[in-house]
This record gives sequence, structure tokens and C-alpha cells, in this order.
Amino acid sequence: MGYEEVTQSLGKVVEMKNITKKFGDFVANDSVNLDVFKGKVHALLGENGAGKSTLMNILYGLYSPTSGEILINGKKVDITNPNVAIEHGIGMVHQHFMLVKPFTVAQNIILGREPTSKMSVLNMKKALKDVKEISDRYGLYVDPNAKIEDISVGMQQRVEILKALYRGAEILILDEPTAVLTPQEIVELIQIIKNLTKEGKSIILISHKLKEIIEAADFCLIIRRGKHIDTVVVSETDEEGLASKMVGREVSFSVAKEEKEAGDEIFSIEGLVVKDNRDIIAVDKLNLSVKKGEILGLAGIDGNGQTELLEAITGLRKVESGKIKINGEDITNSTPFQVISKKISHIPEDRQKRGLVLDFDISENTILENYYKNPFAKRGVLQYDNIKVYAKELIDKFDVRPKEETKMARNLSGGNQQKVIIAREVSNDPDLLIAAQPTRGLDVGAIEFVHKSLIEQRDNNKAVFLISFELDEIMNVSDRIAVIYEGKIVGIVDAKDAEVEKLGLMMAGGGNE
Amino acid sequence: MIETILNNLALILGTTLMYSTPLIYTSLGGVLSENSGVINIGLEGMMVIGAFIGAAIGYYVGNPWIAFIGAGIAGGLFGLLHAFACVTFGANQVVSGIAINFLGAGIALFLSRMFFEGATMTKSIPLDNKMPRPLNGVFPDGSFLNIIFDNQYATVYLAFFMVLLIWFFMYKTKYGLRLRSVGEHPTAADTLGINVMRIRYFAVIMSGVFAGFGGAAMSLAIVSNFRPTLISGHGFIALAAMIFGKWKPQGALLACLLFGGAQGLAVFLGQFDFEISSQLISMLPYVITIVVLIGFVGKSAAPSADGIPYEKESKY
Amino acid sequence: MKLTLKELRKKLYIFATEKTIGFTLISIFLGLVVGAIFLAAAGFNPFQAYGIILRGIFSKPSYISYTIVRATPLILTGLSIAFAFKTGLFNIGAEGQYIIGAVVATAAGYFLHLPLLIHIPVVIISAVLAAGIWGGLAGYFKAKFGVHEVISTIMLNWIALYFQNFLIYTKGFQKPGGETSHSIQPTANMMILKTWKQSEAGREWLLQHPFWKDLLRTPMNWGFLIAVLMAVLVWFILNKTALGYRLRAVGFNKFAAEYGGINVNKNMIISMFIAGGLAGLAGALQVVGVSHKVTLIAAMEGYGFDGIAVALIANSSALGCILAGLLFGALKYGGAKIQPFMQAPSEVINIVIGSIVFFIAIPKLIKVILTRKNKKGGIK
Amino acid sequence: MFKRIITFFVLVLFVMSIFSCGQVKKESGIKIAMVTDVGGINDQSFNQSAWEGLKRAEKEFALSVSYLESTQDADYAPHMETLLDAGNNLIWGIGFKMGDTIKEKALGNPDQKYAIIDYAYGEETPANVVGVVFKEQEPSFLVGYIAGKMTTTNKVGFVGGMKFPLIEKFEYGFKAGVKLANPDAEVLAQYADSFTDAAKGKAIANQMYENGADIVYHAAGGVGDGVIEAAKEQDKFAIGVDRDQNSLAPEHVITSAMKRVDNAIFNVAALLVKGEFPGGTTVVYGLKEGGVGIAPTSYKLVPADILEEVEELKAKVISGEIVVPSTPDTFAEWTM
Repeated sequence: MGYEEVTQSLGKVVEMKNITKKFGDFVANDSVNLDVFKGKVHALLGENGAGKSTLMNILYGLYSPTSGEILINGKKVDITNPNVAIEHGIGMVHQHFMLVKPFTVAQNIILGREPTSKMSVLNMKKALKDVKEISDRYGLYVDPNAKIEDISVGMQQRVEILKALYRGAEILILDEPTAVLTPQEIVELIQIIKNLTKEGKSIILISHKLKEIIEAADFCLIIRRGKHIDTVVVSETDEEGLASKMVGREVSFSVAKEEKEAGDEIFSIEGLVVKDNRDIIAVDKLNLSVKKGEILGLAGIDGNGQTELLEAITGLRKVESGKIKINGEDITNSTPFQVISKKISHIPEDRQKRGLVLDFDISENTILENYYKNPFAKRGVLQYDNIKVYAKELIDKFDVRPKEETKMARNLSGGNQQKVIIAREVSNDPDLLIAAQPTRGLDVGAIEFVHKSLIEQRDNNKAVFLISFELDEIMNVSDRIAVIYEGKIVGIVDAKDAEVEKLGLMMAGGGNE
Repeated sequence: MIETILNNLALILGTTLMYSTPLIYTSLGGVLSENSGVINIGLEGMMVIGAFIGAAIGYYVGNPWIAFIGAGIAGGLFGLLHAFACVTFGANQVVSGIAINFLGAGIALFLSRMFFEGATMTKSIPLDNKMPRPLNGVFPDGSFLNIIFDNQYATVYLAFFMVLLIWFFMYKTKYGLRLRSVGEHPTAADTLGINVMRIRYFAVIMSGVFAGFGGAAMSLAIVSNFRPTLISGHGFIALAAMIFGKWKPQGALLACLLFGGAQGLAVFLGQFDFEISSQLISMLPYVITIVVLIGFVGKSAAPSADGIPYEKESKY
Repeated sequence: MKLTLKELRKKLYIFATEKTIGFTLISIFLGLVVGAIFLAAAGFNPFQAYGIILRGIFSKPSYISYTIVRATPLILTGLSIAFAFKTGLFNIGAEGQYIIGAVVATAAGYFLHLPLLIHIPVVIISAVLAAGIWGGLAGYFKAKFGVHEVISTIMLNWIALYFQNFLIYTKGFQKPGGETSHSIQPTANMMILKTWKQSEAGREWLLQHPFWKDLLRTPMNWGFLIAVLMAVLVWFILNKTALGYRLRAVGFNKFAAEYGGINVNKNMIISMFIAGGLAGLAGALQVVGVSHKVTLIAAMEGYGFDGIAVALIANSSALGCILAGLLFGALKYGGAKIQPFMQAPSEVINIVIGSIVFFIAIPKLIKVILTRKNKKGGIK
Repeated sequence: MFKRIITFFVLVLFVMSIFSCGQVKKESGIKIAMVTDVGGINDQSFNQSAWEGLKRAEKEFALSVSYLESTQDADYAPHMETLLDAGNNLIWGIGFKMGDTIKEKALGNPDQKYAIIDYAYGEETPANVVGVVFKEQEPSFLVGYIAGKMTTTNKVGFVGGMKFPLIEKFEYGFKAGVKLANPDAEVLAQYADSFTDAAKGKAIANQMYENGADIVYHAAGGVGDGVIEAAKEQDKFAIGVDRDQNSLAPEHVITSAMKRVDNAIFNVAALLVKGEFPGGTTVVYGLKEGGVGIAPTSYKLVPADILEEVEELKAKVISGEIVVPSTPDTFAEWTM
């Protein structure tokens, strides 16, 4: 049975017809069509930058389409702003959570639709009651008085869903909802989605993870570079089928990697204790070591001390106790400058905040750690000719586009920004390369490139320490996998023997080693 | 002996209230604007125009409340100008604020010359046409409370009321919740159907209104006329107090009181023939502020989106 | 005619949107228009007023040199603020740093007795160092205690003001019976030909040479050249040296700078030290070149605050500060003349400057105005 | 809109190029101009007084007069130059701060006449300069006497702007007057370290009134606004300075120590017209010369008998029988 037949008898709640959206000369959506049916999950599949979010932002009234029309429950509507969308029963959970951090859960949920007594005075009592009611009804438990900045990412996502439900959403858009979740949390989320559809809600699920789509969705719209490719019935296809439609060619899922014997231990951490910004212990007596010629993957859910661990190693955060050693030398509580000079390179998790000076051009960014050294500077004066030559070399070698070293880093795509960072860090010829979330937000091609670079390092007998929230990435790239939970390593396994279920359990604190 | 100490204490407290009042209004203005995400460094200019308009209307019309409100409106117009630049056109907020400072002073003096026969100083307002003094003569002569409150103008009490009002508005009403959300995470607010632009316009205009009140609290209560040097740096001090008070109305109030208290102390110490120079005593309020900041306050956290223009359809 | 106008408009659009300098010039023009509107509304002929200002700046050699003298401290305070801006800091403290520079220069100029060629550099360097430390203090407070530099510099301004008054009252420094300090020694004087100008022979000669007399009757001094040199130096440091790279990296993105091994706190202090030094140099040059002493000050003189406007008009470019400083100095100097000649309020100059800065704040407005017109005109 | 802007721009350039002739001189031919100090022309004090004197001279002698306001100390020299170029016969500097500037200009332009208020060059007065100083201690002495007589609490106050010799003349003259009228009276004296901070003036005056003073004399510019305001609020008395400040608070400013800058300026103008410009000298204006005095409105609040005594005192000062102290040292001698 094809898509047409299956959907014939279903009630359409949303129809997006021939939606086109242009940003200047850039076409983000090109005549895309989408139908959503009552009580069904409709997935939206495409690579990063394919235009999924744009399409949903149009449906939610954040952008207005250049052309095309939208029908809700058969009626043509003009969604000029989110208020209109909300009135039509559309709710959206954004990929980057739209939560006000210093506010409480309840305040975030009611924002914009606040229950009030006289004179616009907030009625927090009613707010708390309302929030509790919905969370009970859909099994979405959160503490309404907790501040967002104090709760986990999974909880924050529940708040986002509650926000939409509080506004009486019948159609719920979930934008990449699993990107930050543990496998267990993903299972829970899928259960929540099923509960919601049972209650008659319609879901639009944006994802580039095929497995989830297969598990959760009824139908799937595939778009590529803004263009409408196909709509399929999920039960009639498989991962490979979806994937080839998504990228337009056959793709292999595993990363090509030779077997390699690891060398001597080069980097070690003993009994490390680090506090976070709120002065709470985030890394708790952690032990870890990395050998030459291996990639150690650190798996774990966001917020279990990875960031603090990284910052402690690279000198950005104070170490309370414990030791960090490289090549036998103690570098505990060194400055970033000293750490770099000990041949440690670092691909930071937030490339725009840490990795690049966005208002510098590419060439200036390539010398961030070496600007004062010969040949880039002589007697304190920068040698722009030499810098240019060097930058051009890196641009060629790492295929950064556009190939202009005078281009501002701000004007590069995410993938190319990451290439500049990797080029810079790898060119420092480090003994240890730390890569934190190196592929976050990149498209398939760029991800392949990053993985290749990491493996190249390992093959050159260098140590690589990979930190990622994407379990697939950890499993595909690493030689050994350490799992971190609440600031402790709860287990280390060989990548060959690793199983998703077991790792997932450990990531959630269920480790038994 | 005890009586002397009490009397002196009362004097210092009285001076504290007097000094703090214009600062309180103005820093409340800063609180509103910056919590909505718009830096307002133009408070000084808004104060100047408020002080002038207050004095001018007070002189010509004779009703202090009309003058006070007029000053607020004048400040609000400059707030509108600032909002126009910063909210509608995504201007650099610091640059626009500096422009407002030049414009405020320039226009106030220009108008003064037009309406006061070429003078940059307005004519004095009789006591009866100044702000009322609600507690004048209420307490027995020479009593502790009398020394503090006898000659405090309505503006003083109103300032405290305004702090309460703004606090209530910001933390207990839905518009306050929205205003803060806009300053913290405008995109989130926008996705919930909150009109970011409108709230920022409102906040910035109100910040001008309050700075205008602050200026008028100077020209209509502390003195009874305007002169070019009447507001000399008060707007910047109020700005500092707002930052010092961690962008909260109650914090700003305390910071203003601290500053006013230090001035009261300087005036108190100034009456004695010390060996130390009176210049050093005059430095005191500023030194105390820095010392307090270093010792007790530490890093202060601005609203996350403070200073960042909000553009709806940012480039892809 | 219509076609050429259209083309002109299009050219103007490109001029305004693609070149910073074009945009600045248009802002200056619009600022003058706003000033004209105010003058006209008040019943003054704006053309006459601007005519007086222009003639007041250019019609005599001495006017031009006064404009330059007037602009010199503004160029330097502007540079100070622009420098801090470039490194991500907002230096509202140029006012206080200027005061410290002036008072230390006076002290060094009066108390030290040194030969001519050594005295002036010693005076200037000590003033610059002192003001640098004064500025660096704000950087230190920020680096060490997280005190916002806007608050600390505002407070430091007032402390500097009272400090100068305090020093003037100090015995030995105060000119007996006066409200000023002693004047600096002649060896610390940088005014061109000062002693000769006031000698018998000098006066004789000047009386016979009116052009030179006119030119030299101003406190013309080497300060302007030093200011220009400083602008070039600042430009060089920021754009061509490793130090400048560090400072700019910290200014643009302190997180990335920190990550890259740059000591953010140290560079913040260095930046405020240099900014303070530049503002202090303005004060020092004013003393050695023009005033030769410091007097009691009752209120801020505004060199620092005017410097903010200069830095903004210059778009924080070091070389732009020279031009913006000259523009500002010229407007202030020439603008004062509309008062005696046509009884028009010279405050209009503040309105003009405020408007210029305002237009500079909103590049988009000018773009919008010009594009709308483009659409209507049917060209794109 | 756009077209108009362009047209306007062109027009501006055009008109500016046309305007190149100087300004029109008045018929009488004699021009006098003044440079104010940073207080500005309407400071309710000596700048304003000076301008009034010039205006009077303008009427009386058909002169043409003008002024330039300074906003910074650095304005003085260029303003002097501007007025020089405007072809003035006499240029006034109002305020001691212009002392050095005037001298320098006078030496550089021996044909130009200059005059300055509140500055004495003594022996070194250039031939083309007149220095005008006032015996501020004398009117201060008289108002001090009034204060001493009128105080019911035996406490009076003095608020100074900033402490330096010129302002001290006010302080010690006042103190001497108070002591003469009422040896038991105490004088509270405090300086504000500012000429602008009205709030501080008010706070200081409040403190004095609270400490028992019932009359406060100020010599403090804008700070004095606050002093007078405090007197109004507390229903106490204040004494004004420089000009008759009774209009600021008709019921509370009992008298003012007037410094007749206007008279001085008018007199010098008269001499200039007659061709008797007293170049090279310092003119001292005291009670004798009619250059200082107490406000004509004093009769409103000061009892007539006290005013009569003041007149007698005035005669003694004029005759030289009383020499009013003006410094800490001369005051110490006086009280001995």
C-alpha cells in the first residue's frame, strides 16, 4: 500500500502546500508539501541545513513563507506570529530549548498565557495547579518550583512539551528531540509520544536519526537542500531506504578504521576533583588514562561533569585535588598557555564561543595559539605574509571553503568553522588531541571528515580523547569507551565488545563495575 | 550626649534620603530598560532634560505635579528616541545612549535659552509651588523623626513607593514576567507569542520617564530651579547603582542609599576641623562604593540578552 | 535630471552602505541638518550660523591652530576610549585618567629641575605611567574582583577630581595665595617659541610679521604631532603586533582568547593601562603645551566624555580618531562663536554632535531611507 | 525627501561660501566684550553681574557689547583671540581663572586693552591691562554684623564653595562682623568642595540649622542654591552673595553681600570712553569706591536700627578706622 492509500481515510489536521522560503538569494524551502494527520506521528527527515527547521518555523509563525499556503483543519490560515499558531493548536519544542534559565519551571510554562487575578497580578497558585494537572495527565513529571538552570536536559525537554500542552496544543512539533537524551530517555520520550497520539494529538517529529523515525513515526517526509523529495509510509521502508533518500546516495554507517595496537600510556588523570560554577562538585575523584595510538571515547549524558573535566584538563578551570599528567609531567592547575605548550590540543565543545574569534578572519584564527612565534611574529611584530602562506596551506589541506584566508570566521558555515579549528589544532602536532562534541550540528559530509581526521591522528600514533553525547559516534570511532556518570567513571569497555543497551544503562548510573 | 549622637544620625539619614532620591528614580529606569535587554547609558541626558522641563513647567504653570509628570514625559520622549534606535533599528545601544547624553544636555540648554531670556538657568519656583512636604511639622520639633522627615519632599516617599511598585510589577505581574523573559531570552518569549519589540519599547520609554522623574526630583524638590551643572554625573552614578544592585529594583535602592549615606557621612564629617583634607572626605562616597564592590559584591550578572538587539528573521 | 538623481541616489547608497567613511560623512551631514532645524525653529538663520562657524575655524591661521590645539586632547582621549573598545572594554574613565595625567605632569614639571631635552620626556612619561596605573586599576578590579569597569571608572573619575584638588592644597605645590598649582619649569614647557614670543626681540619681530604673529599667538605646541604619532602607534600596535593580536582577541571573544592560551585578565589590565596612559597623555600635553599648571576643578571638564563621542564617530579606528577629534574640536571651537555674533545658543553644537553620534548608532536607518527611495525609484 | 536633502546640502555649501564678510559694527565705534568663566552668563553671580554692567554701559555710552561663555578652562585663551579678532576696544576676563591668560595675551598684543575681574598683577601689571579686585571681606563684614545682631540662637553659619584665598576673604570678613556684633556668637563654617553640588549645599545648611544656627551666609555659587533652599524649607534665614539674591527667597534671604562687578565694569567703560583707561594699574573696589555693599533690599527683613548701625560701621570702614580682616592671620589679629 502506498502513502496515498494509507492516508486516504485519515483526517488531515495540517496541510502545507508548496511552501517556499527565501532568505535573500538563499532558498531554504523550495515548494515543500506536508500533510499531518490526526493522532499520527509524521516525521520530517533531512540532513542538517536541509530546511526542516525553517519549514517548522513557518508553521509556527516565526517566519513568514515567501509563497505557499497553510491549511489547518481544512481552513486556510495566515500564521503571522506564534500567537496565531498557538490559537490554532500548534505547539513547538525547539531544538535549542526556548527556556528562560533563571525562571522556574512553572513560570516558563505559563509565560505568555499567565493565569492572573485582578490587575494582571500573577496567580501562581493556579499556575502550579494547572501545571500539575497536565503533568499528571500525560505522565510528564517535573518539579514546578525548580529553576530551569538547575534541572537536567531531559527534564527541560519535558518542560518544553508541557509548555505546548499547557497552551492546548493539538499538533506538536518536536525539533530534534533526542539529540541530547540518553538511550533510556529516548525510550521514555517515544513512550510519551505514543501516549500523546493516543490522546488524539498529532506529532511532527523532526530528526536525522533513522532509528527513531522507524520506531516512532507513521509517515515520513524527506527533504534535501530545501527540496521536497518524498513522503513515505514508515512501516513500508527501512533505515537504508530512508538514508539514501536523505543524502541522495548510498551511505555506509560504519567508519572505516584499521585495527591498531595501542602504545604506552601518555596521559593520565588521578583522583581528579573539580567544582562547577555553582561550587558543587562536578568531577568526583575521577581516574582516566589515554594511550598513544588510541582513541578513548568518553560517553555520558550532558551535564555529568564532561565540561568541567575538559576545562580542568585544559587549564580553564581550577582543580580542587587530584593530578593530571602528560608524558609523565604534572600539569595540574596549569594555565591554558602551559597546557598548550605541553602538546595538548583541544577541539572545544562550543566552537563559536571558545574555538574561534568570529570577528577575526580565517588566517588570524589559524594562529590563535602560535601568533607570537616565529615565523608568524618577529620581535613582537606580526608577519602577515607568513601568516597568509600558512593559512592558505591549511585551507587547501583541510578543504575549507570558501578558499579565502581573508574571510571572516563569522561568515563560514558550521562545518567549515569546525574545519578551521581542526586544521589549527591538528597542525600543532599534539601528543594528545581532545575533541569535544566535534560533530555537533554538522552535516554528514563534515562528520565523515571529522571522524577521518581523528582516526588519522590515532594512526599517527597520537592519543585522542573524544567526548561526545552521541553514543553512535563514540561507538563507531573509539577504541576504548569510558562512561561518565555524575563526575565519576562508571566503567571502561573495549569498543569491540560494547553494547548500546549496556552503555546506556551505565550512562544512566546503572553501571555495575 | 546620646541626644547629640541621635541628632547627628538623623541628619545623616535625612541627607541620605535627599541625596538618594533622584538616583533611585533614575536607577529604577535603568532596571526597567536593562531587564528588557536594552542597555541605557543615556540616563544622564534623560535626567538633564527631566530636570529642565520640571523646573520650566514648575515655574510657568506653578503646579509641581504637572511639572513632575511633564518631566517624566520629556524623559520618556528621549526614551522613545533610544527605543527607536535600539529596538526598531538594532542600533549599538551604548552609542545611542551616548548620543542621548549629548542631545539631552544640548536640547535642555537650548530650550532654556529660548524660554528664559537667553539664560541657561531657570527662575526659582516659590516654596508653595514646589513638591509638597507631607511630614512637615508632623513630628515634634527637634525630635529624631522630625530631623529626618520634616523637610523631605513627596518625591522621597514616592521614590520608595516606586521601588515597591516596580518590584511588584517585575516579580508579581504577568507583564513583569514577560519583561524579564524578554531580557533573558527574547527568542523564547517570541515563540510564546510575546511581542518582544513592544515590551522593549515600553521598558525603554519607561526608563526615560523614570530618569525624567529623577531629574525633576532634583530641580523640583532639592532645589527650585535648573542650572546646567545641576545634574553632573548623577545619571552615571545611578547607572552604577543599578549595576551594583545587580539589575534588581531592591538592589538598586540599596546601592543608591549606600551612595547617599556616604554623602551624608561626608557632609557630617565636613563640619569638623580635621587634620585630613576635606577633599579626602569628599572622595569618600566614591571610595566606599568601590570598596564595597570589591569586598562584598563580586561578579554581577546582567540579564542574558542585555545589550543584544533582537532581530526576528536573523540571517540563516 | 531625474535619471541623474536616481544614479546619484544609487551611488550614495553604495557610498553609505559599503564604506564606513561614507556612512560617517552622511551621519555628520545629517547631524548638521538636525542642528540647522533647531536653529531655524528658534528663529536663527542656520546658514548664517554655519557660516560663522566655518569662518571661525578657517578664516585665519590662528583659528586653525586653535582648532588643532583644542582637538589635541580630544584625539587622545578618543584614542584611549577607542583602544579600550577594541579590546572589549568601555573606558568611561578617560576623564579621571586625564586629570591624573595633568596633575602628575604638573608635579613633575614643577618639582623636577632637569635640562630641557630631558625634562619634557620625563614629565610626559611620568604622567602617562601614573594615568596608566590609574586606568589599569579599573582593569585590575575587573580582572581580580569582577567589578564592572563602567562603575569603577565612574567612581575613579570623581576620586581623581578630588585628588587633584587635594594636591593643589598641598603646601609646596600650591601657588601661595592662589587656587592653582605652581607653574611648571620653563624647561618642561612645550609651547613653540614660548620664551622667545614673550621676549622683547620676539615681540618686535612678530609685530612686523603679522602672519607669523597670528599663527604664533596661539599656544601652538608639539602636542598635535604627538597625538598623531600616538594614533599611528596605536594603529600599529593593534593591527601589526602580537600584543595587538592578543588584545583584539580578548576584545572580540575572551573565551576563545582564554582557550587559545592568552591570559585574559592580564590583557584586560594591560589594555586599561594603555587606555589610561593615552588619556593621561592628553592631560600631560595640555599641561606642558597649553596651561602649564592645574587649577582647582569644581566639576568635570568633559575631556573624557567628549572623547567617547570622538571614539564613536571614528568608529573606534585609531586613525579615524584624528579626524573625529579635529571635527569635534572645530565644532566646539567654532561653535562658540555663534553666541557673540548672532546671539544664537552655542549649545546647538551639542545637539549636532549628539545627532551625529545618534545617526552613527543606526546605520540601518540610513540604509532603510535610501533603499525605500530606491524601490520607489524603481532601481535596485 | 531625498531630493530636498540634496538640494539643502548644495544650498548650505553655496550660502556658506557667500557669507564671508564680517559682522556689522555699531555706530558709536567703541566695542567692549567679555569672556565668562565656566559659570556662564546666568550664574546669578558675578558673570551675570558683569554682563549687566556692560549692558548698562551699552545704553549709557552707545557702545556695542558682547560676550563669550566658557565651558572649560581651555576655552579662555581661544575666546580671547576670537574677541580680539572681532575688533573690540576692550576685552574683559571675568574671573581669576583667566589671570595668566590675560597677561599672556596682553603681552602679545600691546595695542589691545584688557581688563580682568578678581585678579591683581601688582607691580607686574602690563600697561594695557587693568586688574579689578574687590574687598569681599568688607560687605561680608557688614552682613556678618547683621547676622550677629539678628541671630537669636547665637549661632550662625558660613558655607563656602571651595577653600582658597578668594573665598576665605568672605569667610573671615563675615566672622569678624559676627564677632563685633555679638562676641558670644559662634560661627559654623564648612566648605562644600564644589561650586555646583546644590544637594550638598542643602545638606550642609540643614546640618547647620539643625545644630542651632539660624542664619547661614554662603559664598558658593550653585551650592548656594541649596543653602537658600534649606533656609526656605526650615523657615530660617540665609544671606546671599555677589548679587542681591533676595528674589530667590524673598522671605528668607535677609541681605546679600554684593560685589558690584557691574559698577566696576561700568566705571572702566566710562573711563575708556573718556580716554582715561587706567592701564597698568590694579583698581581695588571696596566700600569706599562703591564697588561692594549690602543689598538694597535689606530693609525688608533687617530691622532699621541694625541697618543704621551698619551704616555707621560702613563709614568707619570707609574712613579706614576699621580694617576688615580677610585671612586667617589677620582674623586672628582682629580677635586678639
